[in-house]
Amino acid sequence: MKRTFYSFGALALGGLAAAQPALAAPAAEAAEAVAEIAEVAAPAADMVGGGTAYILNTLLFLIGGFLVMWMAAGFAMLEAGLVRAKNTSTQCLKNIGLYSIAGLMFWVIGYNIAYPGFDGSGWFGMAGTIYDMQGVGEADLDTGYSVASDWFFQMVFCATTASIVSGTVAERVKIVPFFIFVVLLTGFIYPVVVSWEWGAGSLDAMGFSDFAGSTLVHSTGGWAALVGAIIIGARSGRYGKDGKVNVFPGANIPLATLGTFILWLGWFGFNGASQLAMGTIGDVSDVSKIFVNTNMAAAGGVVTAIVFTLIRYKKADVTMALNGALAGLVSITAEPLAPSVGSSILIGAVGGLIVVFTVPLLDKLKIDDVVGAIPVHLFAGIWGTLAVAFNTQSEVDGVTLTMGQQFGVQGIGVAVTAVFVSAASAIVWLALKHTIGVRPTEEEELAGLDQVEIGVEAYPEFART
Amino acid sequence: MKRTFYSFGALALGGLAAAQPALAAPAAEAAEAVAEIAEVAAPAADMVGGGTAYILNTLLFLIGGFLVMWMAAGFAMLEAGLVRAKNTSTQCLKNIGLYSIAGLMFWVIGYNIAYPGFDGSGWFGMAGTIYDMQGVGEADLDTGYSVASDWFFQMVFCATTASIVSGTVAERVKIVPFFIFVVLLTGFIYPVVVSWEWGAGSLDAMGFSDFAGSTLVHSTGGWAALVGAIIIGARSGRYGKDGKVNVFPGANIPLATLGTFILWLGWFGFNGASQLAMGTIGDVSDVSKIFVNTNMAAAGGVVTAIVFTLIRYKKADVTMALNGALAGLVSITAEPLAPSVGSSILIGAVGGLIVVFTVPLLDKLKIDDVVGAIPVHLFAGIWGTLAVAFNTQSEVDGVTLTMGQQFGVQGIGVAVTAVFVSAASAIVWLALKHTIGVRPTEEEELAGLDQVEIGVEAYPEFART
Amino acid sequence: MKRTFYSFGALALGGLAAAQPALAAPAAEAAEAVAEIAEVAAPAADMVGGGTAYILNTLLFLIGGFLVMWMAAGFAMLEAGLVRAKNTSTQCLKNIGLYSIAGLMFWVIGYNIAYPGFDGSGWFGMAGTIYDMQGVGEADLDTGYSVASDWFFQMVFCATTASIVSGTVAERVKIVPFFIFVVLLTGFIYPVVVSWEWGAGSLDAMGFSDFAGSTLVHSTGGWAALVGAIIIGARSGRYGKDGKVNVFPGANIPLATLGTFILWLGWFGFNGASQLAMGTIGDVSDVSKIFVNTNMAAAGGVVTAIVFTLIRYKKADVTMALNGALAGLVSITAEPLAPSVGSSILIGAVGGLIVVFTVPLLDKLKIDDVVGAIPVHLFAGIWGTLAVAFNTQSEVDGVTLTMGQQFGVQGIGVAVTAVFVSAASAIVWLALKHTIGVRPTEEEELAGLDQVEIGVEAYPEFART
Amino acid sequence: MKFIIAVIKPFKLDDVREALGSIGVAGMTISEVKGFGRQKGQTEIYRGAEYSTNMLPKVKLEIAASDDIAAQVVETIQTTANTDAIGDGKIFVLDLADATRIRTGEAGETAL
Amino acid sequence: MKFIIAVIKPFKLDDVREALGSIGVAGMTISEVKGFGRQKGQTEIYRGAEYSTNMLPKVKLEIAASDDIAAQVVETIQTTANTDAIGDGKIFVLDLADATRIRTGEAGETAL
Amino acid sequence: MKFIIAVIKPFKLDDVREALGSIGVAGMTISEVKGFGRQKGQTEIYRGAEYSTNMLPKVKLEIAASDDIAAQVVETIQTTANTDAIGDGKIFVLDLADATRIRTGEAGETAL
Ligand SMILES: Nc1ncnc2c1ncn2[C@@H]1O[C@H](COP(=O)(O)OP(=O)(O)O)[C@@H](O)[C@H]1O
Ligand SMILES: Nc1ncnc2c1ncn2[C@@H]1O[C@H](COP(=O)(O)OP(=O)(O)O)[C@@H](O)[C@H]1O
Ligand SMILES: Nc1ncnc2c1ncn2[C@@H]1O[C@H](COP(=O)(O)OP(=O)(O)O)[C@@H](O)[C@H]1O
Repeated sequence: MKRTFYSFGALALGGLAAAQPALAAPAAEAAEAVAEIAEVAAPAADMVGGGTAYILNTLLFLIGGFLVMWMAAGFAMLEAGLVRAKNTSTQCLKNIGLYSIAGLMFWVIGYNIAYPGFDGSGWFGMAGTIYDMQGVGEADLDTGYSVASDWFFQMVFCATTASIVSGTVAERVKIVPFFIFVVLLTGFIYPVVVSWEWGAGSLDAMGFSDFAGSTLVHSTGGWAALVGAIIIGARSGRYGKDGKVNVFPGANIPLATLGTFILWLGWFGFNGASQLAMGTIGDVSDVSKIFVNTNMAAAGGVVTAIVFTLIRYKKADVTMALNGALAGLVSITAEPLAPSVGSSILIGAVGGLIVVFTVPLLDKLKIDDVVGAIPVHLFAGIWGTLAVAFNTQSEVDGVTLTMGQQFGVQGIGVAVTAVFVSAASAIVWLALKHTIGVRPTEEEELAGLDQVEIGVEAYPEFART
Repeated sequence: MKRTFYSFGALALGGLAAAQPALAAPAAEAAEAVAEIAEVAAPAADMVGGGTAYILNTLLFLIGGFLVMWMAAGFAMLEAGLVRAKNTSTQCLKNIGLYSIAGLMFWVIGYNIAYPGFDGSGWFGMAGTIYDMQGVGEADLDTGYSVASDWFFQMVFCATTASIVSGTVAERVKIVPFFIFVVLLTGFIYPVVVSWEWGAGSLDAMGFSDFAGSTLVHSTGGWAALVGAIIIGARSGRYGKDGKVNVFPGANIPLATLGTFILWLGWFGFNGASQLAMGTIGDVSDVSKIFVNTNMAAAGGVVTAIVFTLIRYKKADVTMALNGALAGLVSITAEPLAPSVGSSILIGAVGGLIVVFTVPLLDKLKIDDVVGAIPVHLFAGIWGTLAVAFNTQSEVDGVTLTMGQQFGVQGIGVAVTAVFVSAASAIVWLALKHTIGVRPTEEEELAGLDQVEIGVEAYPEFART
Repeated sequence: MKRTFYSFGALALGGLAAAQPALAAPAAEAAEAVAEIAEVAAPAADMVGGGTAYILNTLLFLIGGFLVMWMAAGFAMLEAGLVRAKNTSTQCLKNIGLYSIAGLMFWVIGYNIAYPGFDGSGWFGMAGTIYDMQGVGEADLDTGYSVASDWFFQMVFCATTASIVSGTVAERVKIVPFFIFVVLLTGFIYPVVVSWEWGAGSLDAMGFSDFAGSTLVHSTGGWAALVGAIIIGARSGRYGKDGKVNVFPGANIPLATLGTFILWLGWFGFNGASQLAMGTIGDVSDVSKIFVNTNMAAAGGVVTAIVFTLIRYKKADVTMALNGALAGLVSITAEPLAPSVGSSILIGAVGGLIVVFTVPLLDKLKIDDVVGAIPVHLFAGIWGTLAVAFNTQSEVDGVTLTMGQQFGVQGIGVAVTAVFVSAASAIVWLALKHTIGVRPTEEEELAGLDQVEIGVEAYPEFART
Repeated sequence: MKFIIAVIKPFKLDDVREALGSIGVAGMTISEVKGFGRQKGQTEIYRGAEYSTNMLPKVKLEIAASDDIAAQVVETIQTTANTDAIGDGKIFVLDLADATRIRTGEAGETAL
Repeated sequence: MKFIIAVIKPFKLDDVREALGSIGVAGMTISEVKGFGRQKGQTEIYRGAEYSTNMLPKVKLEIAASDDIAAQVVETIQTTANTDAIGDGKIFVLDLADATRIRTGEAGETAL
Repeated sequence: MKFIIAVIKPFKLDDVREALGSIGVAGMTISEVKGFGRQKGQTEIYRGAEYSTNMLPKVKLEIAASDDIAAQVVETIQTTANTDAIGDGKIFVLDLADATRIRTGEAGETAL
């Protein structure tokens, strides 16, 4: 789906049609077209005027935007709960810092790289640097929604990508190199990937489909995290001789739970408002369906993770259940509208399974992912992106792809994202490593970053190290 | 009030009237009818078209829905804060698990039991099993709102009921039997109760009134919790010889406070969106009034609880203030629209009083309610349900009940719910007790469920127990 | 900007114009007027009818209202995180109590003092005592929005003011005198200040401009806090001999971080809904711009605080970053619409700088501000109020002020608020001090207020005193 | 005088304190410790990785007692804290050279 | 050498540490403990049920000192930690057979 | 018998425990303490105010050992916990008059 500016030149059909944006899935599109025609035939009083539609579309972005902004708090709490107490203040600082940097960078350059004005294809472009928000009093009915609301909604997605990375590489990266990485990720790497699809670039042209960002947001964050984890290495003492995995339990499980609930809540904005419009009864109904599917995929992920860990380990590791919820959410993000409720549950459940299997796998490979962000955002993100093919097939040049072709295209999208994000991230991490350095000394790491970098203990009165 | 599908066959009066749902209180209804007529006479430009009303009604469900979903986090935090540290991870797992299960069960069967299509009376029915969400592109103006948004909103109520139980029986129930109970509560017990009233069943026919669920949601959860607490028994060591109550203080008061604030926030959705429509200026004004009344009842509950504990104990137990807020909220839930602000404060204040009196009372009866859910949800729920009669009288067969008759009907509603939910819950808890068993061994309970069932300590670095 | 009841006598221009409220900034007003005319010329189908506008305006108040209500939880968490463990339960109680009291007092008398029906000037007035909410079914299209929704939105602002005070004077004020102060602050002091500007009083007449309350809300709270801190004195042991500052680190940094994120989220309601209308495309676009500017000012505050503390102390004190976010938010609150994004970032960044400079300054003056509320709400509030002049000039008696004049007027507003709030607060604090007493004994303070006043430890299982 | 250090299971604390009170022990100092011994901890699973801490929560009591009642104190603890299960703990007795009550400055047995 | 164990009120810690520093005590080991003695805790009310813990937060100091200064250490603690109120705490003195500094392996008094 | 008290750097705990296990020490009691000594803490900045706690987190081991192995225990701890850096900690040895195993009532060396 494109997240481009669309102009309503033709208002001929009246307000109702005017407010109807391009739809994500051709299948759905066809179905709605029928509905629309029926609606147009309805009494004029039932039509939604262009002004009203503009307001409602904008409102969707605003509500969706603040919900996704709230996810920044969710990541902060999830990560603060899963690191050790001695690194908790650092993790809090990183999270509020990265959210701030993402906003600034997406304004300075990011948005104009993400939406470079591609004309149906392209891999890199820029529509300028600093994003020119519409001035006060320049609201233009033709844009269909407030430009600032759209920018706000896009910006919070950008921040999400950075949050993913901070969780994986927690407890061993100094704050300055971390923030530099965030600057480049949010100002350059993420926007480039977005431009391919939502910016009407080449992936979009091929028929690649990623409704709310399983690949564009989550996998991008995931690849950056994975490459970071490899280049930076594991936390000191995490992997013993002869393959022994030393467990560093998270310091505050209720906080991690809270973080997960926050993310779950925010995801209604993430997926729901990615419908990009609610100025028609069709759109608002789609948003509703997306709410349901999003919720049910998460539920599927939770239940699967609990049942599976109960069977395999005789205990229900709560952190796996939390990761299961998130994996369910990431899985459904690529296509939260088209699947039936049953399919959504299934898609989420597979996401949950992926997590419980791949978390220990990463440990086998000595890839140290503190919060499980790689399984959740990368692996489940890939799964969700591929699973789109089961439920939606794009139309390319007037021809609808077969399910097999769609799989192919989805695979291509996954692959180019993998290559580009991994390469770009590797360059940045390596450059940081060989210049200012990424890690604290071992002694500093043992003492905890809070002492060394922040000077403020997270729980000074009861932390025991 | 019925929460049924209503169809807008007659669109004759134009969009405005079309979007006006049946009203809760006949008294209010009459008043609004007058207003409506005035409005209809207003210039056509001021009417709200059917399409716009559909969108706004749906939006109310979506906003209300995500706010009530957020209450799941509120319960999780409240309970995580009030249990001992050694059971905190378990409580987190139970909460995320029960929310997931509630969603699945309400889809698998619950909704179709809750809304069986009763024709004005009935105690049990089913409109099928799995709920058939409307397909993409099948938005139908005649339904007045998106079917999926309504389902979503109903589903989160179902989850709330289960949350109530988990708090009372915390720290001594194993996760598998707990989850099995949740399956039956959310898939069967709760939906049956709902069908009597919102499903247009027999209670509704009698004139019983429960706007947002003091009885249907809160008392149902409360009875299930009470019966559970009795059958399962108190936490090991909680009641000493000669009536001594051993205090097990909650491990994390700020989390409990956060949970209460989350619930308070969520309640605006719980009560406000139970107006079920905001497609007219009358409806949105009612929603506003509900926001105010809801808030003020909670404030009344808090202040009463603080003043009362200060007077009686010379200390202001913060957990009582938190419970007071919740009791105020539960009390006003049966009728948050009709009362004046002053009455709302009073209704909430009585709720607060009930809590501070009945919390120690339960301890005298050796009924061990870890978080105070029985006083808050059951006792204040009954109070709120009865108090409806002061402010609203239903119309039955064209005749408006007297206040006394309304009391009677409200009492009947309370009674049948008590009997059915208690009996059904008792059967389930007893069956679990005598088959797979409900409680851990005493040794396991002493060690804490986190160690035994989850394998993850909540606060590994500073828990001391 | 006035937050008065406006009546839509003239509906001649149709719904669109009717729903267009008075605008904050004359500059913006002019620009929008142009846009409006263009819109009026657009096809009638694009106009927003009066009924729809009413609903949307009301909805803005409701959403804004619940977001600002949520800020009460934000303050509670921020403060609970920054006090020592032994005073945490007390801080939780104070926060839920003050929010409740604020609601009650604003209803009993506050609103009618804040909106006394001044006729263009006045320093004190009353439109009655208890606020008469509109009855059910009395929705009146002419008011342009639901009266109850407006009251709700105003009420949560009142509560915010009280929250500010509780943070500064934490850990050393008993709960009863604190609550008495809150009664007077929310029922009298705050409403009087509001009446001068939003109540169409004398400040408004002079052209003073305070969009969402940098002065009216934040400085008012700030002055009350400052005067309180001086009269009450520092926490026992906080300032040693020879100027030594004894550090009392906050007990729970992740909670403080969560609180900050909650406040940030709530601020979208605080500033965004202070547009007071979204029934036109102009208004909803303004709300969008406000969201962006609000977010970017906060981001500017965070980044500045981090960079600055890194440079000055070689560590990035996370509590300063949190304060930086809040200072950015307070700074932009006086005028979140007119500035460009770049200016907003700058305004927020200066706020961040103010905080990092003035927090240690207060310690030098032995003014003990536990959470940094004085730098954040008072100093940044003054800055934000003055900075309005750069971006907006009011029109007084048909003449637009020069930037210099606007500075003057803004300064007057700051000054009269300072004088009145300080004097009134001093009287109340002194009266309390010399009657029932404000502070616990030193021994009680050492033991912690939780033990003495609440009887419930916040973290009984791991608090170490 | 003797300085008695006892390591017991946490849930036995109240019983032991009461039993000691009844034989006239007026004071003691208590701390939470981790015990390492024959009793093994549960094998835990955290995110798919097994671990067993082997460090079990215990409570340590320190009691200064006059020579007269020292033996009785040891016996009382031993019988009260006993659950017949592994990990019940130990009692160590050291000689105490001197004791002082801070409030009064009293020294020797009267300080206890 | 002596091994001195002092239990004091938490808020006296800084004063005691400073006073000990000024008489030449270079090191000590500190832990947080709960004290049980004549001083009674407040009666608390939690959700309507009364309880009194009787376990009050105290701080325990462990100081190894040469025989020369041991008496002075005890006296300094006694006078500095004293508030004349019940619950001020105790000082216990044990004989210390040997001491070793881990860093250097030095033993005896030079290790302190 | 000896009662050995060792204060070490926290991250050395696992190594020391393993080393002691390999020389036959079956049990010990561990607590978290704060150490005050020659090693100085970092100067911290909290909200613009400098402070240095000087109280560093340490781990305290208490080990009752028979006279035979006591010296070996001390040596093992000393060599394993050593990092050649200031603040490595101390080992104190006291005489242990008696020991009792709560579970069985056994006394003396067999109780260890
Ligand atoms: N040699 C020792 N020195 C100090 N403490 C010990 C020693 N051996 C055991 N302990 C303490 O006693 C506790 C119980 O010992 P353990 O060997 O598990 O069981 P038991 O006392 O039944 O033999 C341990 O957890 C530890 O705290
Ligand atoms: N017999 C004892 N053995 C060990 N510690 C003791 C003993 N008696 C008292 N204490 C410690 O000393 C503290 C103060 O004792 P308490 O009897 O309350 O007051 P005081 O020291 O003024 O007589 C207690 O809280 C406890 O920690
Ligand atoms: N006299 C003492 N009595 C008790 N404990 C001590 C004493 N001196 C030092 N310690 C403990 O040993 C730790 C290390 O001592 P320190 O002087 O910092 O370094 P080092 O052992 O290398 O000389 C301290 O943190 C403290 O816990």
